[in-house]
Amino acid sequence: MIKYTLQRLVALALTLLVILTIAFLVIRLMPGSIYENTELPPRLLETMEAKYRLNEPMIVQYAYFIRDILGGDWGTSIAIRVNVPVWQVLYARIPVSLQLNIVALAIALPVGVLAGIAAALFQNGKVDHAISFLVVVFVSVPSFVFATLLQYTLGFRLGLFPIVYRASAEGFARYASIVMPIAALSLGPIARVARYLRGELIETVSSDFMLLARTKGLSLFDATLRHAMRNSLLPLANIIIPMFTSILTGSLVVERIFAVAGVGGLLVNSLNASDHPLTIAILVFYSMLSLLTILIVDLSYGLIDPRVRVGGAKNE
Amino acid sequence: MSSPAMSDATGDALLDVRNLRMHFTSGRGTRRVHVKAVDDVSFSISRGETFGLVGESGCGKTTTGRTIIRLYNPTGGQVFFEGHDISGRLSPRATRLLATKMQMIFQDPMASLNPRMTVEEIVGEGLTVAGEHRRSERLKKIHEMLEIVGLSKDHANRYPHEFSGGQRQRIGIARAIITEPSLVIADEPVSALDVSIQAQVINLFNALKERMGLTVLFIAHNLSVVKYFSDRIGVMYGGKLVEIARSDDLYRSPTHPYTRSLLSAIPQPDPYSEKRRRRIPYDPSQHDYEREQPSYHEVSAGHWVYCSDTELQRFANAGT
Amino acid sequence: MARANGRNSWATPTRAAERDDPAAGAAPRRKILEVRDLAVSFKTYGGTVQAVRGISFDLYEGETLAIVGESGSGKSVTIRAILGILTRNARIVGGEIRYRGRDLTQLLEDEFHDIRGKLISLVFQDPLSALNPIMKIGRQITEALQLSLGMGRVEARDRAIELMRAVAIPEPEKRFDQYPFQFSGGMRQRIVIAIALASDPEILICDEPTTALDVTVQAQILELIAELKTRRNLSVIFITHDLGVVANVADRIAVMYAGRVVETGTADDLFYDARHPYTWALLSSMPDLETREKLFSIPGAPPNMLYPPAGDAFAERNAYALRIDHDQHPPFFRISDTHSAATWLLHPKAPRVERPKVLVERIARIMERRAADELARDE
Amino acid sequence: MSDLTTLRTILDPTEAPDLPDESFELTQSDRTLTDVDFKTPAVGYFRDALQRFSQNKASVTAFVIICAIVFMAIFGPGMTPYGFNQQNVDLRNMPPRIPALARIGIATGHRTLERRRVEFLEDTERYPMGSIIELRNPTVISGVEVVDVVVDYYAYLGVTGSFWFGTDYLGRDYWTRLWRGARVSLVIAFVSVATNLIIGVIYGAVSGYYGGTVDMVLMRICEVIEAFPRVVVVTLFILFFGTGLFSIIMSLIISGWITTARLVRAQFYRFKLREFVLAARTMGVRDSVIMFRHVFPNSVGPIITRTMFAVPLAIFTESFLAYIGLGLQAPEPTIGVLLSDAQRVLLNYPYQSLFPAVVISALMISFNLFANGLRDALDPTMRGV
Amino acid sequence: MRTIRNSAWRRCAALMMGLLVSGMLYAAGGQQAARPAATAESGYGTLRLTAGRPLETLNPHQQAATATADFLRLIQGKLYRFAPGPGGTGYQILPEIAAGEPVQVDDEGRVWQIQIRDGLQWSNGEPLTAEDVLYSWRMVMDPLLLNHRANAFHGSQVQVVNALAYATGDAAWDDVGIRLDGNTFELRLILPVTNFMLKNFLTGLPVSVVYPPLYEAGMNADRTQTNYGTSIDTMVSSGPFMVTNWIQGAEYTAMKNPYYLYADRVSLAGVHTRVISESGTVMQLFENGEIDFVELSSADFQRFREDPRVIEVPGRSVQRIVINLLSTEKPILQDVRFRQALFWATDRATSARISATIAANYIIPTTHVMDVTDGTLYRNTPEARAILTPNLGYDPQRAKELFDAAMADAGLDRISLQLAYHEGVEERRAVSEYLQEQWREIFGGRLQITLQAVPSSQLAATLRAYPNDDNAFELGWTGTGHNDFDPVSALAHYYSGTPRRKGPYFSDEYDELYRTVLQMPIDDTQGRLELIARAEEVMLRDASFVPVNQGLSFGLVSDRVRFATTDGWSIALGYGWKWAAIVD
Repeated sequence: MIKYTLQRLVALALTLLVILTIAFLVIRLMPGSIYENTELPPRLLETMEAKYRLNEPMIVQYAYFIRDILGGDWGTSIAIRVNVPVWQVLYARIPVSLQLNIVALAIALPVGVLAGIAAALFQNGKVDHAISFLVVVFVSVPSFVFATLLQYTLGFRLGLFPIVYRASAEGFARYASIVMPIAALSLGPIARVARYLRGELIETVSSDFMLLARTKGLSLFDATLRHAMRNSLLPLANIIIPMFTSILTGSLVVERIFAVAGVGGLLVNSLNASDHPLTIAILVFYSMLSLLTILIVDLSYGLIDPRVRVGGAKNE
Repeated sequence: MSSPAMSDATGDALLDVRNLRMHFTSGRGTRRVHVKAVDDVSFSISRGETFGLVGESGCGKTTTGRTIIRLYNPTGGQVFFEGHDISGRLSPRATRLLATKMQMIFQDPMASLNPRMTVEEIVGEGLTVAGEHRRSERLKKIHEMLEIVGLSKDHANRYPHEFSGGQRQRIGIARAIITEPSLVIADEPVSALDVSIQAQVINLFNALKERMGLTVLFIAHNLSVVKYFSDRIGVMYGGKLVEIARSDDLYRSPTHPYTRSLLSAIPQPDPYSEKRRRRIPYDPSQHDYEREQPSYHEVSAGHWVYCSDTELQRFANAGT
Repeated sequence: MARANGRNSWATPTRAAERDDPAAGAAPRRKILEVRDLAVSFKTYGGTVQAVRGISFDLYEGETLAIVGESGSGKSVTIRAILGILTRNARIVGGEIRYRGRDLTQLLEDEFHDIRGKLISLVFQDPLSALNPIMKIGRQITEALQLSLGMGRVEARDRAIELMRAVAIPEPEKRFDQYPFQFSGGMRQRIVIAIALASDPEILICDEPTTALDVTVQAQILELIAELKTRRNLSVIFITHDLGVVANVADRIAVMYAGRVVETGTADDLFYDARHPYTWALLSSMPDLETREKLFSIPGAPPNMLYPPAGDAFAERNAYALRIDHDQHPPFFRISDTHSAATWLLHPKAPRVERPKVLVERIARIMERRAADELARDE
Repeated sequence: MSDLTTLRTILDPTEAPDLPDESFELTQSDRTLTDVDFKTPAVGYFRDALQRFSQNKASVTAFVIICAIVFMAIFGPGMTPYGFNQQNVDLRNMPPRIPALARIGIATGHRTLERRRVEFLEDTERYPMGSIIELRNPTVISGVEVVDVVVDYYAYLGVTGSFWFGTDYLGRDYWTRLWRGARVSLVIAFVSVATNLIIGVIYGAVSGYYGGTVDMVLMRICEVIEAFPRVVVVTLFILFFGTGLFSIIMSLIISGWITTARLVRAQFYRFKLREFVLAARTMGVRDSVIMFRHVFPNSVGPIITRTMFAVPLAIFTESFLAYIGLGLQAPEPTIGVLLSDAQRVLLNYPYQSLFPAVVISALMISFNLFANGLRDALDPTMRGV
Repeated sequence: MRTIRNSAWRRCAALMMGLLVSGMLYAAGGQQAARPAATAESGYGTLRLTAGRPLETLNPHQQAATATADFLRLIQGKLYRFAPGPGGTGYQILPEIAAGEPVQVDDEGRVWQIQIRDGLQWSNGEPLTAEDVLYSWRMVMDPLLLNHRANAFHGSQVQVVNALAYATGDAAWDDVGIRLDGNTFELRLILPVTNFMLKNFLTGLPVSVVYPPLYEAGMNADRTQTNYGTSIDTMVSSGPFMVTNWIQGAEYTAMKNPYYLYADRVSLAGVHTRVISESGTVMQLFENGEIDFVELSSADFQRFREDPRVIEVPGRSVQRIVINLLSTEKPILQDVRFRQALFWATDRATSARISATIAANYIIPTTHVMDVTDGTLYRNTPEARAILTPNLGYDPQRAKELFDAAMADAGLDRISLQLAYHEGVEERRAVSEYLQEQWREIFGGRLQITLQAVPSSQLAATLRAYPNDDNAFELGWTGTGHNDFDPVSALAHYYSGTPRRKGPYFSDEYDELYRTVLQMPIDDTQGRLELIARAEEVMLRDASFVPVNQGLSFGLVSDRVRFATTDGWSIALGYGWKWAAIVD
C-alpha cells in the first residue's frame, strides 16, 4: 500500500510538471504584455520587462521559471495583489473557497445518499417519484439560476438570509450568510449523488449477496444498509472526482453572485489582468486539487475494497 | 527434454503440441503474481481423432486450447499444425488462413454470440474473413449450415437472445464449422447447458465428426461426457498433463492419483451405486518432486503418466 | 392473534427435545412443509410469465427432497416463494405454502424475518456472488447471529468459528478475518452453508449448490450436506438439474417441467421405473461412464412461459405425444404409494410405448451389477 | 379447461376418466422433431428498446417536449414578422403581449413604472390618454411625491402591434430571438456532443482494447487535460481565437470527450474478454472490425445514454460561459446569452429571464428524462425480464 | 408501518447527521479569524460603498485600478488636494502637505519651489516631514524597484528633468531635477507649466507620500521589491481616513484619521467598501438599504429615471471606434472617405439613448477645463463648438456617397469588417449591435460588421499591436482618460511620438500642431485654445476613429448621504465622498 502510494505520488509529481509546462507555455503565448500602462515610455518598458526577464527567449524564461519553482519561489503577484507572494495571495482566498466547496460536498454526500437510499428502498413509490422529480430538476437547472433565485427570494424578498456573504461577520451572522451559497452549490451534487446511488442500489439490491443477507433474516432495510450501501458507495467515488471539480467551477459563479472572496473570482481576475505568476499558481492549485482527488479516490478504493488492498491474486 | 510423442501410433498428427508453456504475470511490484497456467504440456492429435482434455477449473485446460488457437502468445514450446510451426510470429495472411483451418467453440452460449449481430452475421463472419464476399454465396452456405445444426433458414435473421441455450450453442457450432476447419477446439461446449439440451449438442457433434471428418480437441471438466466423446483423454492438473490414455484405458486403469480421485468423484445417475461410492481424496503434497524429478512414463501402450520412478513403481503395484 | 406471542406460536418449543431424541429421526414421518397448488407469475413488459403453474409437494422431516428440472422450469421461483424473496414483479397468484400449519404466502415482510435464516435457510448456486466481496467472512457469519439472535460480539464469534469448523474450514480463527476472494470456490460454498446453518434452521434449501464447483469439490460439498443433514436432523430441499447429484442426495424426487411437477417419487422410483417421457429424456440424455449408445436427445427448447401451451407443455418435444396431450393437461396418475406421474401414457387406453434404448440398457446394466454385488455379498 | 382441479387429485389409473380412443394416438412417433420457427416477428435490439421506451410515460413526454422545442427552434422565428436582429430602438424592453391571453390577465403588455413623480402624471405627452391603468404605493422620497404607475406599455408608447414575448434592449422581438437562440444552443450542443462522441469513442476504444502501456499513456494524457479547469481552457481559447461558435464548441470539446472516452474504455474492458470477442479473434477478424463491429455496438446503450445526458450539459455549459461573459458573438443569441443578459435586468424585466429559463429548464429536464428512459430501454439487463 | 428498530439504521443516520453537523461547524469556523470590522457597521456616519474588484495594493507607487485609486484618495496625504469650490459647486486646489502655493522661480515656468508644512503627522502619530516626501518621490522612480508608477515624474506635461532617465538607470539621482533644501523643494521641469497644472499634478496619487520606515522594512534583499501596502500592517495613512480593516478580496474599511490636518472638516466616521462584482447583487443590497450608492446600468436607469435620488456623473472620456489605418488585409481602411463614411453613418443620438450616455461627435470630453482661472470648459468655447459637425455628425446620405466613392475606387462590391469590443460592458455591446445593423442598412448591406467580444486586457493589447502587426484588428472600441484640467493631455494620445497609443494615427499636420501647443507660453489661453481646436478638427477630419459617445453614469445615492457639493461632477473626480456627511 505504501509503495503503491509512493508510486502514485511520483506519477502525480510528473503530471504536475507536465501541467506546469503547458500552463507556462500557454500563458506566455497569450497576447498582450504584463504592462498595459499606456503612459510608459518604451525605454522604461524595456527596463521593466528586463526585470521580469520577458526579453529573454522563451526557453530561457522556461528554464528560469522551473529553476525558481524548484527553489520554492513561485513569484509574487504582479497585478492582483502587487508584490505579495502568490501562495500568500491564494492562501487568503483558499479557506473560504474550500470551505464552500467542501461543505457543499459534505452536505451533498450524506443528503444525496439518504435521498438515494430512500428512492431505492421505495422504488417506484411516491417517495421515489418525488425524489426522482427533484433530482431531475436539480440536475437540470444551472447553479447560477438557483443562486440568483435563492438570492432574490430568500435573501431579498423574504430577508431570511443576508444577500451577500459576510466576510467580516462573526459566528451566527457569517453562518447565516453562507447558507445560500452552499445551498446553491450543493443542490446539483445532491441530485447527482441521489440519482447515482439509487441506480447502484437498485442494481446491488438484486445481487446474490443481498439475497443471502435477506435469507439470513435481515430485513430489506437492514440488508440495504449493511450490504448494499458499502458496495454501492464504492463506485460512488467515481463521480465524486468530476463532481468536486464541477463544484469548483460552479463556485466561480456562485462566489460572484454572493460576493464571496474565493479562488474562482481570483482566477478570472488574474487572467484578465495578465497576472502570470498568480495565474500559474491558481492553475497549479486547481490541478493539485483534481489530481489529489483522483489520488484519494484511487487510494480509498484500496481502503474500501479489500480486493485491491490485500493483493488480488486469485490463486489461493 | 525427451518428451514422448504421446500420439496414437496410427494416423499422422494433425496437431502436435510440444512442451507448450503459457505463463501469466499480473499485478505490480510486490504483488506481482506469476502463474504457470500451462507448464510443459505435450500431446498430439491425429487426423479424425477426438482428444479430450479434463481437469478441474484452473488446471490450464482452457488456456491450453486458447494458446493453441493463438488467443495468447505462448511463453514457450511449439505447436505444429498440419506440419507447420504456428507458435512463432505469423504473417497476417498465415494467421487468417490458420483462422479458417482451426476453429473454436466456447463454453457459454450466451456470451459467445454477439448479442448485436444476427445469426446470419455471426455464422457468416468466418466466410467473410476467408474471403467470401458475395452475399448470396454466403447466405447459401449459412442456410446449409443452419440446417445441418438443426435450425431453419428462417432463423438466420434473428438475434441470439431469441434462442434457447441449446440453439445458441448450435449456432456457435455452425459458426465454427462453416469454414470447414480441420481442427475444432471445443472448450466446455456443453457444461453451461441444461441436461436435456446437452444431448442435442453432443449428438450433433458426433454426427458432424462423422460427416465432416472433424478432428476435435474436446475440453471439459465432466469426465463422463469426455469419456463418451473422446478417443483419447489427457488429464490436466496444475498446468501439467498428468496422464494420457485411450479413454477406455483411462476409465479401466487410472494410474495417476489425481485421475483416480477425479474418477471416484463423478456422480452417476444411479442411486444404488451413488450410495456406495467412495471418494478417493487427492492430496498434491503426496508427491515428493524435490528429491526425484518426475517425467512421462508409458505404463501401457499409449498410456502415459507423469510421475517419478518411485511413484511409477507404487502406481504399478496399486494397479495390480 | 398469532402475532401477539410472536414466533413461539409456531416455532415449536419441543423442537430441541425432539432433536436430542435419537429415535426421532426414525419416527413416523412428519410433514414439515406442504406446498399446495402454488402458482407464481411475473409481470414483464411483454406480458405475464406463468413461471409456476400450480405445483404441490410435501417435505418431510429429516428427508431430502430433490427438485429436478432444467432452467426456466420454475424450481428457483418455487423456493424463492417459500422464502418470501420473490422479485418485485412477481406475484403469488394461487395456492399455499404451509409451514408448521402456517401459510407462508400470507405473511408480511416483517413476519418473514423470523423465518428466513432462522427456520428456513438457503444455500446458493454461486458462492462467489452470494458473499459480499468487501465484507470479512467472519462478519458475514456473525451478522445474522448478532442481528437476529441478539448474540454478543464474542459469543457470535465463537459460534461462527464453531460453525466454520463444522463445515470443515481449516484454521477457522485465521480465516475468520479474511475476505471472500481469498477463499477457493469450495471453501466459499462451505461458508455459505455455514451462514445458512448459523441460526440452526429446520429446513435447508440448496439451490444448485454444486453446479459452479468442480467434480471433486462437488463431491466434498455433497458429503458435507449429507453429514450435516443427519447430524442436525435437517430437512433439505435440493434443487439441481444434475441427475448424478440427485442420485447421490435425494430421498424423494420431484421432476418439474414448464412450471409444473410432472413426476414425483422416491429416488428408486424415478431412476429405475420412471414413467413420464420427460423423465426418460432427462435420464437418457446424459452419458455415464459406460454409455456408448447414441444419446437420447429432446429436440427443441422449453416453451415460452409467456404463452404456455394449452395441453401438456412437453407435448411439442415429446416423441411419445398423444393427441390428447396437445389440448388437455394430463392428471396425476398414481403408480405406487410414493410414485405418481402426470402423463396420459398412464391412461388405461394409452398405447404401450418403449422407453428409450439408452435408458433401458443402463437400467439393465445397473440391475446386473446390483445383482452381482448382492450375490457377492451373499457369498 | 381447469388444469388445477385435475392436478390436485392423484388418480389411480383405473379411475381415469374415459376419453375417446383417438385421443390416445401417438402423434409424433414417426416424424423427426426439429426446432420450431419463431411465431413472433423478429425483434431487433433497437426495436425491442423502442418498445420498452414507449412504455415509459415520462420519457415519452420528455421526447415530445424535445421535439416541440426543436420544432419551435426551426419554425418559431418564422412565426413572427420580425427578424431576430431587427431592431426598433423606440420599442425597447417592451413587456410581452399576447392578445389571446391578455383577457385572462396573462401577457397583457402592462408594466409598472416605479417611483414616477406625481407632478408628471397629468402630462399627456408622458402618459398618453388611457395608458395609465393603476397607481400604487404613493410615497415621498427626498421630499418628492412619487407613485408606482401601472401603464399599458403599448399605449404608453403608442404602439399598435404585439410582441408575444416582448422585446429586448434594442427593441428586438424576444420570441424570435428566443427560438433563434434555442436553435443556436441546440446546434452548439449537438455539434460538440457529436464531436466529443467521435473522439471519445475512438480514443476510448483504442485505450480499452489495447490496454497495457497504451492505455496507461492515454489515460495519463486524459488526467493532464482534465486537471485544467474548464474556465481556464475556455478563457484561453477565447483569448486566442476570440468569441464565437468555434471557441465555444472547441472549449466544449477540449475536455468534454474525456468522459466519453472513459466510458467507452470501461465498456471495452468489459467486453474485450467476452467469448464472442475471443471467437471473432480466433476467426482472424481484424482488430478494427472487432472494435467497431463487435465491441462497440454492445456498449452503444450506455454511450447513447451518456450522449443524451451530455446534450443538456453542453447547453448548460454554454449558458455558464455566456454568464461569465464568454458567450457567442453578438448579435447571435443563444439560450445562455439571453439568460445571462436577462439575469442582469432580472429586477427590471423579469419576463426576459423567465422565457429562456423555462426553455433551458424544459430542455434540460426533458433531455434528462429522455436519457433516463433510454438508459432503461437500452440496458441489456432489463431485457426479457 | 415500518418501525426503526435496528441499531444499524440508527447508527447510519447518526453518522450522516454527524457529517452534516461537522460540515456546518466547519462552514462557520472555516475562514481564518477576520479582524472585527471595527466600528464600521455600527458607527454613526459610516458611508457604505461597493467596489467591482478588490484592492490590489495600498502602495500608491503600485496602484493601477481606478477602484483602488478611489480608495487611496481617501487615505493618502498629498501635497495639494481638491476641495469643493466656495458655494458648494466646482472645485479648488488647496495645499495639504505643501505649506502654500508653489512659487515659480524662472520666467517660463520650468523651475518651481514648494514648501512643506511643519507639524504634520502620519496616522500613527509620527511626524511627517519633507524628508519623507523626498523619500517617497525618490522611491517611486527607483530603478531597482521599477514600480508601476515609475514614470510618475514624467507625465504628459509635468516632466521632471532626468526623472525618466533615473528610472531606467541611465542617470544618477543627483542629476534628477528634484532638490530639497530645508523644507523647500525645488523642481526643475522639461516643459513649462502653470501654477494650476503643477498643483493639479501634485494632487496625484503616485506623487503622494509613503511611510519610509515600513517601506524600507518591506524591502527584499536585493531591493527590487517592497511589501509596502500589501496589508494594513505594512502601510501608514496620511489622508483624511486611515485603513482599519482589509479582508482580502472581500471588504475594506477606512476610519477617520485623527491626525489628519483637516480632521475637523471630515464629517464621515468612515468608509466601508464591499467588493461585489455582480451588479444585480449590488442593486438588491441598495434596495435593501445596506449600501449608500449604486451605479445604475442603462436598464436600471430606465427604471429609476424619475427617482429624485438619481445623480448624473459625466464620464471623462469619449468612447470611440478606432480604425486600423495600417490594415493591409483591408486596404480600404486607408481611404479617408471610407472612414468618414463610417463617421457620418453613425447615429449618435440613438446610440446615446441605448447606452444612456451623451452623444459625442468630438474627441475632447465635456469635462475638460480650458481655463482654470474661470473654470471655462473647453467644449463650451466658441472655438470648440465651431468644429462640431451638424446633426451630431449623422448624415446617412453623405455617408453613403463617401462610401460608394471609396468602394468604387477600391473596386469592391461589399466589405466585411470586424469590430472588437470589451466583453462584460453591456452598453458597449448594445451600441455595437445597433451600429452593426444601422450601418448595414445605410450602406445597403454592402458593409457587414462582425462583432468580436474580447477580454478587456486583450483589447487594449490588440489596439496597440500595430507596430508589430499591421492586421491585429480592423475596428475596435476604446476610450482614454486624460487630465481634466489640461485639454492638451487629450491630444497626446494621438501624437505619433507617444508610445503605445491605442490605435495608429499618423499625421504630420497634427504632430506639428501638438508640438506647437506644447511649446506655447503657458498663459496664452486663447492661443492654445485655437490650436487645440484646430488639432481636434484635423483629427476628426482624418477620421482615424469614429467618436460615438461620452460616458455618462447614473447613480442612486441613498437619502442618508449629504454631499458637500451639489454637482455630480465632484463625485466623478473622486473627492465628493470625502467631504460628504451622513444623516440618519
